This record gives sequence, C-alpha cells and structure tokens, in this order.
Amino acid sequence: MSDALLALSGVSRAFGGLKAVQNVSLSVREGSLSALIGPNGAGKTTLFALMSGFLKPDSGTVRFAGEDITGHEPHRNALRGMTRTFQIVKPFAAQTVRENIAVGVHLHERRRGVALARAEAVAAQVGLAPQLDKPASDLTVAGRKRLELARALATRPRLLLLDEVLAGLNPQEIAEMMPVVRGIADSGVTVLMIEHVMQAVMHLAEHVWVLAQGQLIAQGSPSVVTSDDRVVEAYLGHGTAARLRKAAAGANA
Amino acid sequence: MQNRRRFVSQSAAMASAIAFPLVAGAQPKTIKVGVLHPVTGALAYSGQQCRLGAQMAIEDINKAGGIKSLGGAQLEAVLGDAQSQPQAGAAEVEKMNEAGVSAIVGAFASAICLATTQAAAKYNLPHVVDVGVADQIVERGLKNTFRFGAGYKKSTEVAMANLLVLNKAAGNPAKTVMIIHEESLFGAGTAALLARELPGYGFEVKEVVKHANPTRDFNNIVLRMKSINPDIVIPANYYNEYALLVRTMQQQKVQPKAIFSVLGGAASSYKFVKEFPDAANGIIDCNHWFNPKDKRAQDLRKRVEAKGQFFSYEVFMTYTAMTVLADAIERAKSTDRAAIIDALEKSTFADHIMPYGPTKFVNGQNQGAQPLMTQVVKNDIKVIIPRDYREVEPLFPLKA
Amino acid sequence: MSATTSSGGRQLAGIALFAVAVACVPLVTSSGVALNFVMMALYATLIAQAWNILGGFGGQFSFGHALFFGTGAYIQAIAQLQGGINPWVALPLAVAGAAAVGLFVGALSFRYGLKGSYFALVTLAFAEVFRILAVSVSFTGGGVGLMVPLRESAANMQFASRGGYLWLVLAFVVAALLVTWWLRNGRFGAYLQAVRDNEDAARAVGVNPFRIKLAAIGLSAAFMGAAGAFYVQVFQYIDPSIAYGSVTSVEALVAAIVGGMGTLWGPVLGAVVLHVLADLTRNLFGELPGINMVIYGVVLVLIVIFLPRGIAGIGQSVRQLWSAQGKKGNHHE
Amino acid sequence: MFDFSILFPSLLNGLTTGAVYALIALGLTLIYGVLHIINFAHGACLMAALYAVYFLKERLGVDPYLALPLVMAGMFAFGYGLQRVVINRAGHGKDENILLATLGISIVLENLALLFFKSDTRSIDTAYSLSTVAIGPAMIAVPKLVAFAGALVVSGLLFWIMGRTDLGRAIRAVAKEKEGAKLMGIDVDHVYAMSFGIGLACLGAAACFLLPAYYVNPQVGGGFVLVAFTIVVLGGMGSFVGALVGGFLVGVVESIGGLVLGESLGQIGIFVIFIAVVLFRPQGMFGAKA
Repeated sequence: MSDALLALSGVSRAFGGLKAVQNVSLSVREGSLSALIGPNGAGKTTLFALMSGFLKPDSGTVRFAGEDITGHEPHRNALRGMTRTFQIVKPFAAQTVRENIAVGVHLHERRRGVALARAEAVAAQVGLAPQLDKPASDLTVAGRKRLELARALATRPRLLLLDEVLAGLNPQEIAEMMPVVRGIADSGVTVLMIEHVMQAVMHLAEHVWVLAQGQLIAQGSPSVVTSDDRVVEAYLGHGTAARLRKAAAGANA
Repeated sequence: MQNRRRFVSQSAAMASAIAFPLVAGAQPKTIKVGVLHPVTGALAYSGQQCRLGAQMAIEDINKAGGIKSLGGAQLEAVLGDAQSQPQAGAAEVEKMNEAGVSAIVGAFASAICLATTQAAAKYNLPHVVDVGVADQIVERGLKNTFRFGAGYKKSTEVAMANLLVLNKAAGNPAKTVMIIHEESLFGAGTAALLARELPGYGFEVKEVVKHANPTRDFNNIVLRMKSINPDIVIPANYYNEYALLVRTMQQQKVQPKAIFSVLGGAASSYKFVKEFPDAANGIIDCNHWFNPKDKRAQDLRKRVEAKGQFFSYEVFMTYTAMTVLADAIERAKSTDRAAIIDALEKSTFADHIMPYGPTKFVNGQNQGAQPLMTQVVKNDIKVIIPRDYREVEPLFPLKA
Repeated sequence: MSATTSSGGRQLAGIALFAVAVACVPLVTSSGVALNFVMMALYATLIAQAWNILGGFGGQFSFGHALFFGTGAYIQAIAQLQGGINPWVALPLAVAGAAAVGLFVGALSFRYGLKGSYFALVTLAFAEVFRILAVSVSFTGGGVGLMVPLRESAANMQFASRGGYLWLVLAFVVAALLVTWWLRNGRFGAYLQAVRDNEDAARAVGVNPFRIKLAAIGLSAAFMGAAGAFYVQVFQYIDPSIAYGSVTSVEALVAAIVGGMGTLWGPVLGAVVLHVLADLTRNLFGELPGINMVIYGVVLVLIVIFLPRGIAGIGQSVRQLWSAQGKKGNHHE
Repeated sequence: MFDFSILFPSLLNGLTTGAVYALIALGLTLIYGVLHIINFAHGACLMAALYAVYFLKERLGVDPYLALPLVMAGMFAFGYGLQRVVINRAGHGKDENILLATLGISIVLENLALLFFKSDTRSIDTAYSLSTVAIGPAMIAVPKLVAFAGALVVSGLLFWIMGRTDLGRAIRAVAKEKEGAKLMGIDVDHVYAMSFGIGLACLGAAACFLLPAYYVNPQVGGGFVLVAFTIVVLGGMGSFVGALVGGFLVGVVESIGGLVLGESLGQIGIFVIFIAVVLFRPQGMFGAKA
C-alpha cells in the first residue's frame, strides 16, 4: 500500500435517508490512470466530492499521499496536489480562456504575468491554444470540457479527478480528447476518471472500480470488470447477465 | 499654467461683466437672495412651506417698493433644494454664491443649517436661519449666521416656566409627566433638557419614551401611558407621529390633565386642527408663533389659505426671516455682503409680525426671540401665554 | 502576455493622468460650484469604487454599505471629540474600524455561506441595527448626533477652500483606483473574480473563498470608512440617519452598477454621469420639486434597459465591434 | 420595569399591527420569494395604493373597505404592466439590473406623488377610525381588527390561487424551473407579470386596511419595505403561511420589544431576529430546506 496516492477506507455518506456512498474502500496507485464507473445515480460524483473535500464523509477516512485529509476543504487538497473537474462544466464565464487557466496556475505562482504566460502552455496541452483569448462563455461544449481540464491541470496536480470529461461530446470530439487524457497520465499525473463512455474506459484505464447503489461491487482491469455478472446486472438489471449468456450460448449453437 | 490661469480669470471676469452689465456703474435693479430649503425628500413638506413663506415675503417687499435705499431694487429669489440632506444643501450654497446672491435665507432643518451656514461662511455670505432650532447653529462663532427665531433651549425653558405658572394658578393639580419624543436632534435634544430640568420645577418625570421616524403604531406607547397615568403628556415630535399619537390616545380614551407639547409638530398646526378637531381640542403648545394682535399676520394667514395652503409656522418664520434680511439690506444701502452682515449685526428691526420686539442679534442669535404658548380652542389656535399676546384664558387642567 | 502587461501599464498611466488632471482643477478654477461638484463627484466615485471591490469584483451585493461609511464617520468624529485626537491620526483609526466591522459582518455572513439577496438583506439589516444602536447609546450623541468643532487649518484636516478637500478625496479615489487596478492585474483579484464567477470551480483549483471574500469586504469597508471620515471632515456633523441610512448604500451601488461593475473606470463614469444628471435636472426643473427626480429615475431605468452592462459596457461593445471589423478587414486582405 | 397588565393588550396590538405587515409581505413573498425579484419599489407601490384609497374616499366618497376590489384590481393591472413593460425589459436576466430598475421605479413613483399630490401628509376620517372593541382588558381599534381578518382572508385566497388554479401551478413551475417551464409551453413572461400583478394587488388590499388608521405621503412606503423583507425571509421565501405567521411574529416582537427596550431601541429586535434567521435557518420558519 505504500505506493497508494489516494486511499479511502470505509467511507460512507448519507443524505437524509438516502445512503449515497456506503463503506467504500479503495486505493489509487501513484502514476496510474484508472476509472470509476457505474450506472447513473450510483454515487460516483458524491464519491468524488468526498475525495476532494466538497463533502465530508459521515464515517471512514480519506488519505492522500499518506496523510489523513478526511474533511479537509477542497482548496487545501488542491494545494496538496489533488484537483477535480466537474461533470457540469463551471467556467469563469466572464473571463477569457487564458484568465480561466491562470487561476489554476496561480496556485503555485503568485505573479499575474507569469501565470497568464504559463496558461498558454497548459492550453496547448489540451488543444485550446487557438481559443486562448476568447471569453470562456464563447466556447463550445467541447471547448468548455477542455477548459475544465486545463484549469485543473494548471494547478500541477499529483492526482487529477476527472468527472466525465467526455460526456456530451460527439465521437470525433471524444477521439480528440482521449489522447489528451492519455498525455496527461503519461506526463506523470495520476488520473482517476468517472466515465460513461466505455470505449474510453477500455482504452485508457488500467484499473476500474464499479460503483452501484453507493457500494463498490467490482474492481480490476477493464476486461475483467466488464465480464463480471454483477456489473452487467448493475447496469442492465437483475437477471440480465444470465439471459445474455443464455442468448449468447443459443446463438453459438 | 500662469498664462492659462490668467486667461481663465480674465474670461471669468468677462463673463461676469456680460452677465452683470451694471456692476460698475449704476446700482443693480435686482438683488439676488438665496432661498434654500429641503423641498424634496423626507422634509419636503416643511421645506415647501418655508419656500412659500420666502416667496410671499419677497412679493410683499417688492410690491412695497423694493429696497428703497438702492433705488427700489427688487429682490429676486434664487431657489435651492437641499433634498433633505446636508451635503446637498452645502452644494446649493456654492451654486448660490456663484449666482451672485447677496444673502441666503434657509434651511429649515438643523442638520442642513449646520452645513449651509458653514458653507456660506467661506464666502462671508450672510445666512439668515429661518427655523433650525439646534442651538449649535449659532454657537460656532460664524460671523455670517443669524437666527431670528428661538432655539430649542429657549423654547424648552419657556415651556417649563409656563407649565409651572399654569399649574400653580390651577392649584398644582399636575405632578407627573410623561415625555414622548422623536429620536433625532430636535426631539432628543428637547427631551433631554426637559427630563433634566422638570424635576427642579417640582414635576416627577415618570417616563421618557423615544421613538423612531416613522413609528408605525403608537398603541404601545399609549398603553404605557395608560398604566403610568401621567398628569401631563409632553410630546416633542414631527407632524405624522404627533398626529398618530394623539389619535391613538383618543382611540384608547386616554385623557391626561393636559397635552403640553414643546415645538410640537401638530398642536400649533392649522392642518391638524382642521383634520382632527376632536383630537386637537385643548392641546397646549409652546412653539414659534406670530403676534396674534398684528393684523398683517392675520392678512398673511388669509392669503396663504387662499392659496390652498396652511399657515404653518414654517411659512411665517421664513416670511419674517426674509423681511429681517430686507431691512438689513435697506440699511446697508448696498448689496455688499460684509455691509449686509454689519447691518444685520446692528439690526433693531421691529416692524415684523412676530412677538419678538426690536431685533437684537448677539452672536447671531436674536435675543428677543421667544415662543408663545397656544391652545386649541373651538377648532382654532389661540395664544394663552404671555399675557401681552393672550387671546383666550388658558384651560388647564383639561379635566379635573 | 505582453498584451496584458501593456494594457495593465496603460491603465496605470490612465490613473496617473486622471490624478494629475483632477488635481489641477483647483489650480485652474476657484469656482466654488466647480470645485464642490468635482469634490462631490469624487466622493461618489469613492463609495462606488469601494462597493465595486466587493460587489463588482466579488459578486457579493451589499445593500448596507452605509454600515462601514457610518462607522468610519463616527470613529473620525468620536476620536476628535472624546479622544482629542488629531483628525489625521483619527483617519487610519476610522479606516481600520470600518474594515474591522466589515470583517466581522463578512466573517458571519460568509461562514454561513450567505449569497445573493440573503447577503444583500443581511448587510441592510446590520446597517439598520447600527443605526438603532447609534440612536440609543450615548457616546454617539444619540439622535442629536455629533458635531466636530469648526477649526479651519490643514493640520486639523479642515480646509479653508474646497480645493483642499478635493485633493484629500482625490487621494482616496486614486488609492481605490490603484487597488482596483491591482484586482485586475494580480492574483488576489483573479481569485476574487473566480469566486464570483463560480465558487466551486475556484475551490477545486485551490482558492479559499472564505478568505478571499473576507479580504474583499475588509478592503471595501476600509474605503467606505475613509469616505465616512471625509464626510465628517467636510460637513463636521454626523447623526445616525446620515451615517447608517440607506442613502449612502444606494448611492454607492447605483453608481457602480450604472457605470459598470467589475471594471476600473465604470464607477468613476457612473458617479460622474449620475452627478451631472442630478445637477442638470435640478438646475433645469428645480422650481417644481419632484420633477427633477422623476427624470432622474426615468433615465436610470432607461440606462438599465439599454445599457445592461453599464456605461463602461458601451466602450467594451465599441471596442469589440471595432476589433471584429478589424478582423474582417484582415480576412479580406 | 414595566407593568405586566399591559402585556396582553400589547400582544394583541402586535398581532393586529402584524396583520398589515403580513399583507404587505404576502405580496412581496410572491415577487421576491417566488420570482426572486428584489422589488425595491414595493414601498412606493404601497404608497401609490394608499393614494388611490385616499382619493377614492375624499373625491368620490368610497369607503376604503368598499374600495378594496377596485384598488386590488387597479394595482394588479399596474403591476402586470410594470413587470411586462419595464422590469422585464430592464432585467436582461441579471439581478443587479432588476434591482436598479425597481429602484428607478420607486424614485419615479415617489417623486410623481410629490409633484402631483405635494408632500402633505394626508389621512382620512371614517366613522370607525376611532372606534374600538374591548377584548378582555385590551381595547383594539376596529380598523386593526378588520385588517387582521383581511390578512387571513387574503392569504387564504393566495393559498387557493397557488394551490388550486392553473395559474398557481404555472407560477410554481416557473419558480422552480424556469427553463423547464418554458419547454412545457408556459408563457414565462406572462406568469411573471401575473405574479407581479398579484403581488401588488396584495398591496392594494393592505392599503385599504391600513389607511383608516394611518396616513399617506410620498415617503410613506419606505417605513414598510425593510419590515416586509424581514418577514418574507423569516417566514421562508415564497411561503404564504410563513409570510402570514412572520407578519404576526414581527408585529409582536416589535410590540413587546418596544415595551421592554423602549420604542426606539425595541425596533432592533426585528433586525436581530432577521440576521439570526438568515444565518442559522435561511430556509425560514416554513420554507423547505434548499
């Protein structure tokens, strides 16, 4: 466990009567690119919020780089090296792309001029260089997703939590975005992503956790996980796995 | 820069030469006088009444031949709006100064007067204060500032002395007092003085109630009045609150031996008497009041009423302040500001409708200024004290 | 990057030019009207710019900025009257006191996550609480108010001419402009605007919104405190409704919004335009009380309808149009 | 410190004063609480309604209570037009613009009143202005009792409109999810204007109940605005029950606060409660948790 960058143990969180996350334990290896998947409403985003400090767990602990950060505010976690993005993009709409990214750069750079300059390199990394001095509000959905990514990346994180950066993009845009994520991981940043686009998960992730109804139900390599009955049933309903197998057997015969 | 400055000052001189072609030669045909009041904002009613008084005075002075020592020069009002704010009042003074006024009459409210008198002082511009009851206005050593009427200290002292006289004459039926005042300068200042001094006159001050402007409901205060049951109720507040208070007392059937107001907003108001005759009946007030024996005052009242306005204290106070100024200009024989100030300092003006006698300013305060005691009798306001101006015998106490 | 730095430089040059130009006004005219007008416009600029720091850059709309104005004013008056302190020494106390009240209100409001109209109304309520307290306690003189004795001398911060006051308030305005410039060209300002535009996104990239907003309200309140101290020095009188009444709060936010929120020159434009408008209508229609304010109100509504981004927005639109056309032109080449 | 025998009358007085506050707040809770428009012109609109009641009585001899439907209808039309023609166009979807627009409207209304009606304080005299009813040891003015009943009726009516009519459902839909409501084919602009109109109609009712025991001048509205906002937040944004109970509560707090702390300082109670509610229970007494 010594190489775990992020480690959750027994983390739970409920809203009123709804148990959004129940007793989740997992550890993210430093330098890995892994994914968190699960059907809608499984509690993935809540789990991200618990990791990054936007929510406090009712019980359990969150450790980052060996330190207990349970309940720490997000900005403190960002300073430690963990940054998240949002599924529903949250650009600083009144500001330019450059200024948006510079906010992230500022985490480790006080000087405004330097931050604005460095934003350029980050923008290039996610393919936003041409839009650098446009207002963020003028960007397309894909552009905003890139911006979300760039801003987080600008904080020079050790761990990047990406919440559905591919959602809402068309196939071509997805194809363009995937190498960007790959590149980030290759540059040494540990990446944990929530993703619905299975094609991306299969291609990118080396390890996958599956969350359903607030509980971890499976983990392993993408191929192992996708052939797990519980995972199939979680997505498609009880009894589906058996039916699918039967149908497959029938077709073969 | 030097050249530019000279250019600017030269063009300014040229501009004024065009504007006042007669400056060098003959005497001006008109004399500009600043008429500065809060005609908008919270004090709009009083401010507009003041403006009316000033305009009527100017009309009368001009009709009577203007300033004779200046060849019958006519007074011309330069109107200003203080917007019920001191800073707006001060800005208007600057404007009036540049419009070339010889003096300013205004500015009703004490807080505004503080700002306007001082702004005028910079230009040695004579400023006659029409109402402004705060005594600080004339206690700052400003040479340009003159107040013709009485301040709240004087008014309160007169009120207390007369209360004592009334009470003695009636066989000392009243022993306890309740003071109800608004929370700003005028009400709070008056109430503090009353609460400090009344015990010395043998009255027990049962309670002093301070209320906000506006106060939306007076039932609570009247309830307390009921439980304390004071012999005398002394209100010191503005018209709206005064009217609500007295109406609520009437509603709750609270009848003290006397309602005795000091500078009360309503008891010396014809408006109140007309609109609430029952509530007003019997109320005694110590306030600025005109000389009831002076026929001109009654004529003025009729003229004001013919305009559909009430003859409120604001009207005749500002009216008189303007006549005091006109008299000074007459004697100064000049529109020069210093000369007018000098004439005001030496004023002995006695030909006015106020019961003040000959004018005598000491440090800017007219020494003869005094409030009168009035009482609402049969839907009219009558003077009861002092004896010289008495119209009817006082009715005190109202109930045994 | 070079573009931004040079625009920052241009802005600084603009502030310097503004300062020098306005500072020359008392040298070229001795007209009391002109000086008083410029002085009061600067005063309005000061409170608008103060509001702009929190409202325009921080997105926290205060309806109760009189709270800080009044506190500065009372401290300035009380320090002189009861402490016998020289007004130049009292000034930093007034500024610090106002900032402290700002920090207190900010700490309470932001700790409990107040935003939008809740924050607006809470500041309004605090101003009202302070007004009632000022009426009720004795060291403020209660409803009677406080009067600073008239002793004209520069050492006593009471100037014989409006020019002296003009320079004083100009110094405050320039300080406020420099702070605004810094907000547009420094990390703190970037963080503040990030928090305004999206608090969660800002938190995710390491911004502590509580601290940022707290600092902003402290700064904003400090400038309001300076304005309050200035008011006392000019008018030598303060009472609870002047200090904590809604007039000042409204004046501050209207000028800032009309001019253009979150901009450097917007509040200056707003304050000047509104002052000119108010003066013009009063001079034209002063004899019919009310009509001047009716026109003022109508113009205000028209500005909101036709200039939703404030007066400074006109400049932006023109620039954008111009650069868009410029680009089109380039394409043709 | 004070006489306990006046506690009960004071309590009753607070309740009846609170009834008028509640009426004013009911209109505001619809505009502010549901549509999230901070209506700075609420006080000025109340003033306009009071003048309407005044002139109906003085010029046409219409009793304020009989004038109720007329004034409510007039205020409704005024509100509908104001929202449609001015506020909607000025808004541009920005809070600060709506704020300025309503501020501008209030300046215009107040000064139009000053221009046409002068700054005089005016009040009306009715046969019942000074009559009282004894409730135990307390004497309650008849106009205040009528206002109390009126507040209950008006809030009941609002409750019915919001809960049982298509308009009410549309208003709630718009308040909850504006874009969604648009997609469902609801004319959002119309719903906004209707809500604004209904809000001002409540003010019309408040004016009819208020004037017999109060007065009108161009500035009269200012004294009620802050109190009304306090009540809306206290009761919970958009909650009619909240506005009603909040109104009574503020009336009582003001009354008892005045008794204990003095009339001037007693006002502080309202604002301290307001601040405490906003900080610690922002959903108000009857609001659902956000």
